[in-house]
Amino acid sequence: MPLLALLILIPAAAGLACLPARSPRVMSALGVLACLATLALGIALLGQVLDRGVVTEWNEFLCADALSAWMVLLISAVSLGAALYAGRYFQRDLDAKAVTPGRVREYFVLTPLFVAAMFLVVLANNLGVMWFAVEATALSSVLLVALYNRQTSLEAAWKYIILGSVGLALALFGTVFLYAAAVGPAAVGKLPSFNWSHLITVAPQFDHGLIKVAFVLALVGYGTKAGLAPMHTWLPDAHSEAPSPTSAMLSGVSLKIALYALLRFHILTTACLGPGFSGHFLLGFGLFSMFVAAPFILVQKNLKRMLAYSSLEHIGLICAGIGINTPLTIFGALLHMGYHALAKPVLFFAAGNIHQTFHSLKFRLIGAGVVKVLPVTVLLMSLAAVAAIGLPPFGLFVSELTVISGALAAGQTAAGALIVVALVASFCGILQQLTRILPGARNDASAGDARWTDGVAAMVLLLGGLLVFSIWLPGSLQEIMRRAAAIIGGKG
Amino acid sequence: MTMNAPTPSEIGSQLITFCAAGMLVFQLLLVVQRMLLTNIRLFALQSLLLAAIAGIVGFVNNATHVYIVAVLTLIGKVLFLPWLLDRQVRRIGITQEIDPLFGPPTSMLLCGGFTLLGYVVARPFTALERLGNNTLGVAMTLVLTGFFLMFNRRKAITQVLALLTVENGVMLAAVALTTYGMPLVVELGIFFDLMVAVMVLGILVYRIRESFASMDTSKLNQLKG
Amino acid sequence: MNLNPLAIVLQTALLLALAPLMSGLIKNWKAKLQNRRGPRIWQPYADIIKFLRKDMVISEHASWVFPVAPYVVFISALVAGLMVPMLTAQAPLSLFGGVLAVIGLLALGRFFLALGGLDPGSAFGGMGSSREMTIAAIAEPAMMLAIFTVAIGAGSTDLSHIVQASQGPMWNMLNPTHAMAFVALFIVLLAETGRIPVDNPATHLELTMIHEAMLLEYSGRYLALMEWGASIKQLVLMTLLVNVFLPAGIATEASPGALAVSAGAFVAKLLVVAAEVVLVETTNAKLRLFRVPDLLSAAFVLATLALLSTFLFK
Amino acid sequence: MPYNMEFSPGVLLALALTGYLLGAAGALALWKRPRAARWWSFGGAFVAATCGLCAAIAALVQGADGSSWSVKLPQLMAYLPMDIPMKLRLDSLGAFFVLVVSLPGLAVSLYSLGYARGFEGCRSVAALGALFNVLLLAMTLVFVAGNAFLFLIAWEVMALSSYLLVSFEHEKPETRRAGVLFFIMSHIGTGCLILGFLLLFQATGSLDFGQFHAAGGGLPAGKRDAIFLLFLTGFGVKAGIVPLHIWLPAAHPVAPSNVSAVMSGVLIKTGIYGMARVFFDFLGAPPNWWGVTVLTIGTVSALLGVLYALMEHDLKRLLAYHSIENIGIILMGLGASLMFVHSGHPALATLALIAGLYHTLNHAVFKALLFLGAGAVLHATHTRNMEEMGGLAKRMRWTALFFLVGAAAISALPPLNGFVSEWLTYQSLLQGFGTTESLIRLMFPISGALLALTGALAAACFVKAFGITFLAQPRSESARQAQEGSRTMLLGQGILTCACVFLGLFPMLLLRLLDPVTQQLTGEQLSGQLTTAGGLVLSTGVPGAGTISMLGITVAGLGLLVVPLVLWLAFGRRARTRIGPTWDCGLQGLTPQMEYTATGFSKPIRMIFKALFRPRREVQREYDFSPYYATTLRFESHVEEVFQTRIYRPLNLLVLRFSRRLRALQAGSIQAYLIYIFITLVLLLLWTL
Repeated sequence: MPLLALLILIPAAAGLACLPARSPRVMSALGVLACLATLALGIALLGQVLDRGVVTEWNEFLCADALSAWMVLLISAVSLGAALYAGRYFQRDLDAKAVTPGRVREYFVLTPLFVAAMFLVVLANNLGVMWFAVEATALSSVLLVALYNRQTSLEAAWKYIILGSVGLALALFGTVFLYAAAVGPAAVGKLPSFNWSHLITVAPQFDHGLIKVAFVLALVGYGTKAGLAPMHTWLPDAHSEAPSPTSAMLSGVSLKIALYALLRFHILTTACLGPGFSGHFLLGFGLFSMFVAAPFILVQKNLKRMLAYSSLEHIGLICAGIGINTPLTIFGALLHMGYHALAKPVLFFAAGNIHQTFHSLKFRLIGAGVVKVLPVTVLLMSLAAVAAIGLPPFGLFVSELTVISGALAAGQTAAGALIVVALVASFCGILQQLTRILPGARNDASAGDARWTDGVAAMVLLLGGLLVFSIWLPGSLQEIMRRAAAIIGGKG
Repeated sequence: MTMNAPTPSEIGSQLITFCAAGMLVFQLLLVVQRMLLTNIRLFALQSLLLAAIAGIVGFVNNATHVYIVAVLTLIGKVLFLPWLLDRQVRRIGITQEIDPLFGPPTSMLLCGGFTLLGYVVARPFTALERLGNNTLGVAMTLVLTGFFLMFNRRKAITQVLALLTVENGVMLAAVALTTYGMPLVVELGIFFDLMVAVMVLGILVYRIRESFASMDTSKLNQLKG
Repeated sequence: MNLNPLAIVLQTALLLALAPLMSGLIKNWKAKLQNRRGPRIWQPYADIIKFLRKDMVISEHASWVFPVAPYVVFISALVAGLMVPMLTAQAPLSLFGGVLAVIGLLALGRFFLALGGLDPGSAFGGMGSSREMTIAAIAEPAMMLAIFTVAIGAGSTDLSHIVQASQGPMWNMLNPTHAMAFVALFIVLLAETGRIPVDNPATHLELTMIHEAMLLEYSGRYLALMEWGASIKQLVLMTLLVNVFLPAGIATEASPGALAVSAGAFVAKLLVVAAEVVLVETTNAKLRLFRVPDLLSAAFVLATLALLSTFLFK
Repeated sequence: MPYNMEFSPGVLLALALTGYLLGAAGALALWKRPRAARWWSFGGAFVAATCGLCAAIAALVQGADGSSWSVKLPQLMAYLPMDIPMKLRLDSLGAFFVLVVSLPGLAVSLYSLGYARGFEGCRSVAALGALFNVLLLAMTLVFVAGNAFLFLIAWEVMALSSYLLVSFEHEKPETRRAGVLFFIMSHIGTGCLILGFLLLFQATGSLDFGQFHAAGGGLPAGKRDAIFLLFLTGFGVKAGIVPLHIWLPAAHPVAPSNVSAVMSGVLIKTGIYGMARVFFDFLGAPPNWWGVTVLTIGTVSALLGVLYALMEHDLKRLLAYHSIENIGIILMGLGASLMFVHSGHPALATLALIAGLYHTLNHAVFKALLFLGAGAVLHATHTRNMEEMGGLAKRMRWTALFFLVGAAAISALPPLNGFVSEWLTYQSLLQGFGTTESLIRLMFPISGALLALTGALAAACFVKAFGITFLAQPRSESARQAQEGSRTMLLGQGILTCACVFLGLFPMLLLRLLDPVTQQLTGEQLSGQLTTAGGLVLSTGVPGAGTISMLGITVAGLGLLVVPLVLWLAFGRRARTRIGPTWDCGLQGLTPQMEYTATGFSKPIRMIFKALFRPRREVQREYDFSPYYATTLRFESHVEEVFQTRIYRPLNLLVLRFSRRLRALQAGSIQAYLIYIFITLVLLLLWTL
C-alpha cells in the first residue's frame, strides 16, 4: 500500500470533495475522516520506518526517514484536533452570522489542501519539491487567515503572504545555491539528482562558499516562515486574525514544518562544514526569538497574540536546542516540538470559545471571571496553560529541562542560563495575563450561546494525549525520536 | 596574435552577459519609474531577457528542458502576468505611485550599493559559472534591488511586481550557476506556484481595495504590538 | 551539681524578705534627699499585708487572663531570683538555667503584666502595656550585650560560673570592659525597674505613668502580688549587677562564717546601688517617652564598647 | 531506646504517599458531595500525615548511623537519554523534615475537618481537599526526592498547588494579585534552582543526590560561589528571606487559614531544607563569607520581619511577617554553623545546626498553631482586622488559651519550645566568639544582641496580637457574636499546643532524633554531651558553659505557688471578690472606642523606627463653628514597605516600560517588517564573506 502517496492524496481528495458538498456538517465530517485516516497511516508509517529505516515511493520521489515520520505524526495529530474542533466552531459562527456559508466551504476545502501540502513538505525527497510544497502551504493558508474578511484579517493575510513569499523567494535562492553546490562535484554535462538521499551522501564534497550562502539564504527564507525573530513579524498578526482552528494549525505545526525545511539545510551544512557554522546561527536566532517574545508577552493586550508570541518562544527554544547540537538537546527539542504541538492548539481552541462568547480577544474587554461563564473551557485552558508555561506533570517541563541540561552538559552554560531567564520571563507574562481574565467574579452571566461541550472533544483528545505521553512515551516513539535526533545530529 | 572564430559557447556567454546587463538596467529603471503601467512593461521586458537567456543556454548545450523553461517564462512572465496586472491596474484606475519611502536619487544611490554588495557576494563563485561572467552578481543584485523595491513602494501592485523581479533574479541565478537551471519538475513547480501566488495576491489586492477603498499597503497598520 | 533544698528555701525567704525593704529604703532615702520625711522603710510590708487583707474589685470586662497574670509575674520573678547567686557563689537553681533563663523569666513576667494591663479595657492599661513593651524591647539588646560581655569573659552563661570567674585576684571594677558593661547594665536596670528618668514610680498622672498604669485595675491580693513581684524583680536585677561586677566577699562554701561575711558584703553592695539609684532619681527629671531610646541606645553603645575592649585591652 | 519499631520506615512512607494520593483522588471523585469529600480528603490527609510522622520517627531512630532508606519508583519519564533513577530516598535529613511536615500536617488536617465546613455551599470543598492533599504530598516528596529531577518536579507541583490554594477565593482582586506575585517570585526562585542543580549536573554528570555529595569540593571557587548564590536565592525566595520576602505577607493571609498554617508552618521550611541539603551536603567545605552572608541575612530578616509585623493590624499578615522573623532566626543558626564548619569546630557547628533545625520544628509547630487560632477567629468574626476584634477570650476560651500558648512560644518565653531553640542559638553565638581571632567574631555577640531585640519586639507584638484580639471589650458587633469553633478545630489546635509544651519540656528526646541528621551533615552526634542530669537538663556540650531545664523551671514555679497559697491562708481568707466596672474617669462608662487600638499600641515603636517605616498620617477635621471643636475627625496613618516601594515597584515599572518601548518594533508597517528581513539578510550575507 503506497503509504506516502495516500498520506498526501487522502487529504487533498477530502478537500476537493468538499467543493460540491452542501452542509458544513458533511464537510467537517469529511475533514475528520480524512484526518483519522492520515493518523492511521502515520502510525503505520511509523512502524515501517522503524522496520526499514527509510521508506521511498514513486521511484524515490517521495521518501520518509525517521524525522519525516515524526513530523507526519505531529501534522496528523494536530489536524485531527483542528478538524474535530472546526465543525462546532463554524456552526456557532454561522449562527452568529460572523461568516458566510461560502467562506465556511472555503475553509473546509482549503484546510485539507493545507494539510496535504504539509505532508508533501515532509515527504518530498527532492529539496526543490520541498520548497514549492512549503510555498503551497503558505498559499493554501493565506486565504484561511483572511477568512473573516475584516480589515484586520485582510491586513494580516497580506503581511503573511508578502513576507512569506519574500522569505520563500530567498529560500528558493538558497535552494538554487544548494543545487549549484550539488552540481559542483557532479560530472559536467549530466543533470545531477537533487534528491535528499543523494545529497546527504555527497554533502561532504560540497563547495564551502556555496553551502554557506545557501544556508544563510535558507535561514532567512525558511526562518521567515518558521517565525524566527526578527523575521517573525507576520506571526502574531496571522495567528490572531485567523479562525481558531487555523491558528491552531499554524502555530501547532506549520511553523515546525518550515523549521523542518530549514533543518534539512542545517543537516547538509553540518555534514559539509562540521557542526560549528549552522548550529551557531540556529542557537543565536533561537535565543534571540525567545528574548523578543518575552517582553511582548509581558505587555500584550490580546489573548491570541499572546499565544502567538508564546509559540515564538517555543520555536526559539526548539531552534536553540537543535543549534546546541548534542544528542540530548536535539532529543529535547524534538520532544518539545511534539508536546508543544499538543498543548498549543488547546489554548487556541479555548481562545476561540472565549472569542465567540465575549466577542473580543482584548483582555480588557473580556474582563475577569471567564471561569464563571465557561467553566469547562477555562479548566482545560488552564491545564494547557500549565503545560505551556512548562510546569509538571506535563512534558514541556521535561523537554525544557532536557534542553537546558543538555546545554550545560555541552558546556554552553551561558546559553542554558539565557534560556532559563527567557522561560521565566515568559512564564511571568502568561501567568499574569491569564490571571487577568480566567479567574475572578463576574456578575453578568453573559453565557451567549456557549455550550460546555464546545470543542471539548478536541481539547480533551489533545490534552489527554499530552498527559499520557508526558508520563509514558511508547517505545516506538522514543525510538523514532532517537533516530530523528541522530539524523539531525549528523549520525543518521 | 591570430583571430580564430569564437566557439558558440563563447558567443553564448557574451550574449548572456549582455542580456543579464539588460535585466539589471530594466531593474534600475523600475526603481526610479513611478508609472505603474510602465513598471509592468519594464518587468515584461526583463522577463523577456530572462527567457532569452534560458533559450541561449538551451541552445548552447542543447538541453531540451531548458527550452521548456524559456517557453514557460515567455508565456507566464512576459505575456500572462503583465496582462493580468495590467487589467488589475486599469480596473483600479490608479496610475502612479505616490511618495515612495526614498526618492529617486537616494534609491539610485542605494541600488548602487546593493549592486556592489551583490558583486562582492558573488565574486567567490564566478569560477563556477560556465556561461557568462558575473551573471550571478547580476542575479544577486536583482534580488537585493527587488527587495528594496518592495519596501520602497506602498502600492500593493508594485509590491507584487517587485516580488516577481526577485523571482527573476533567482531564476537568473539558477541558470547562471547550474548551466541547466533546476530539474524540470522543480521548474514546473516553481512556475505553477508563481501563477497561483499571483492569483492569490490578486484576490487579496481586490478584497483589500474593496474594504479599504485603496491599495496603499501603508494603510494596513492596525495590527500592532 | 545537685540541688540543695535548704538553699532554695533560704534564698526564697531572702528574696521575699529583702525585696520590699529595698523599695522602701529607696523611697525613704529619696524623700530624705528631697527634704521630706517620707514613708517608713517598712511601709511596703505594711502595704502588702493590707492589700492581702482587702477585698478585690475585678473589672467586668476582664477575662481569665486577668487573675492569672499576678501569679505568673510573682512566680517568674521568684524563680529568676533563685538562679542568681546572692550569698553563695552557687545559686540554688543555677542548674536549671543561667542568665539567659533569668532574662527569659523576667520577659515572661512582663508579658503577662502587659496582658493584665490590657485586659480590663481601660485606655491607661493599654498605654502602659504599649510603653512597657516598647521600653523593654529597646532595653533588651543593651542588656544582652552587657551580659554577653561578661559571659564571654567567663566562657559561660551560668551565673555561678560568671561570679566565680570574675572573682579573683584582679579587682574587676577597674577593668574597662567591666566598668562600661556595669554602667550599661545600670541604665538598663533603671529602665527595667521603672525608675526616673525612664518612668516615675511615684506618679499617678495618667499620661506619664507606665508601670503603675498597668496595675491600675488591680486591687487586693492581686495588687499585692504584682507590687511584690515588681520589687523582687528589682532586687534580682540589683543582685545580678552587684554580684556579677563586684563579687567581692561572696561565699564560695556554705560555712556559717563565710555566709555571714558575704551577707554583710551583699547588703553593703545593695545599699550602694540603692544609693546610686536614689541619686540618679533625684538629680534627673523624667525623660519624654521618645527621648528614652536615646538613653538606652547610649547604654547599647557602652555595651558595644565594652565588648570591643574585651580584645582591645587584652 | 523508648521506641524500637520493627516495621520499616519505607512501608510507612509509601503508606503516607498513597494516603495523600487517595485523599486527593477521592476528593475529586466526590466532587458533587462536599460533605463526603471533606471527610474523605482531610481524613485521608490525617491518616497519611500520621503515617508520615511514624515513618520519620522510625527512620530517625533506625537510621542513627546515618544510613538512608530508598525505594525505586516505576520508571516514569524514563524516555530521556540521561539516566535518572527515579528513587525516593529517606535519609536522616529528609526524615527530619518529613517529621516537620507531618506533625503540623496531621493537626491541620484534623482542624480542616471542621474548618472546611464553612466553605460548603459557597465553593468547592472537594477542590480544597484535593489540593490540600496534593500540597502535603508534594512537600513530602520534596523532602524524600532522591535526585534533582524528581526534586524539581515535586518542587514545581508544590508551587503550583500552593498557588491554586492561595487563589482559592479568587473573586477578590487582592487574592489574585497575591497569588500571581507569589507564583512569579517562586518561579524566579525555581529558575535559580534549575541552574544551580544543572551546574552540579555539569560537574558530576549525574542528577543523583548521592553523586552530588560533596561535589562542590572539586569545583573552581568562582563556580562554587555562583552555585551557592543561585541556591541561596532560589531557596531564599521560598523561605522568604529579606529582601526576597515580599510575596509572603501578601500570599499567606489571603489563603484559607488551614492552608496558611501549612504554608507558613511548613512550606517555607522547604527552603531551609534545601539550604541545609545543599550547603552542608553538596557544596563541600564552605568559605567563610558564605556563613557570614547567611548569618547576616538571618539577622536582618529576623529584625525587619518582626518590625513590620508590629505595624500590622491584619492578624494573618502579622503572623506572616513573623514567619520571616523566624526564618531569620533559623538562618542565624545555619549561618553560624557554616562559619564554624569553615573554622574547623565540628562540635560547635553541630550545636548551631541543631539550634537551627530545632527552631525549624518549633516554628512549624507554633506558627501552624497560631494560624489555626487566627483561622478560628476569622471563622468566628469574619474579619482579619484586629481593630474589629476584642473580648474573644470570654467567647472563645479554648482558642484563646491555645493562641496564648502559641504566642508565648513564638515570643521565646520559658518554659515553651521557642525559648529552648533560641537558647541554643544564643549559646552557639556566644561560643562562636572564641572560634576566630578576626574582627568577624564581633558578629556573634552583635547578632546575639539583635536576636534579643527581635525576641523582645516579638513579645511586644504578641502582647498586642493577643491583647487586642482576645482581651477587653469587643470592638465590633461580629466580635460580640463570636462563637467557639467546632470540636475538630479545637482538637487540631490542642495537639499543636501540647507539642509546644512537650518540645519545651523534653528537648532531649528530640535531640536524640537529631543525632543521625547531624551525623550526616557535620559528622557529629551531640545528644550525649548536650544532656546532663539524666537527660532532664540541657547543656551546651562544653562543661560549665551553661545549662537549662525547662522542666526544672516549671516544677520550681509550680512548687513556689505554695507562697501565694500560704499568704492567702494567712491573710486573705476573708477577702471577697466583687465584679465592678473598669475605672472610667467618672464618664458614663467605657465604650470600645476608648480602648487602646492595635495601631495605637505599636505607635511608640513606629515613632522610634521612623527612619525605617516613614509613617505618613493624614488628618481631616471638619468644624461647624469653632476651630477648637471638630465635629468629625478622620485620621489615617500609613507605613511604607521600603522594599516594595524602593526596589520592587521601580524594577517592575522599569521592565514594563522597556517592554512597551519594544512594542514600537511591531508598529504594523509592512515596510518596516520587510526592512528587518532585508537588514538581517544583508548582515548574514556579509557574515559569510
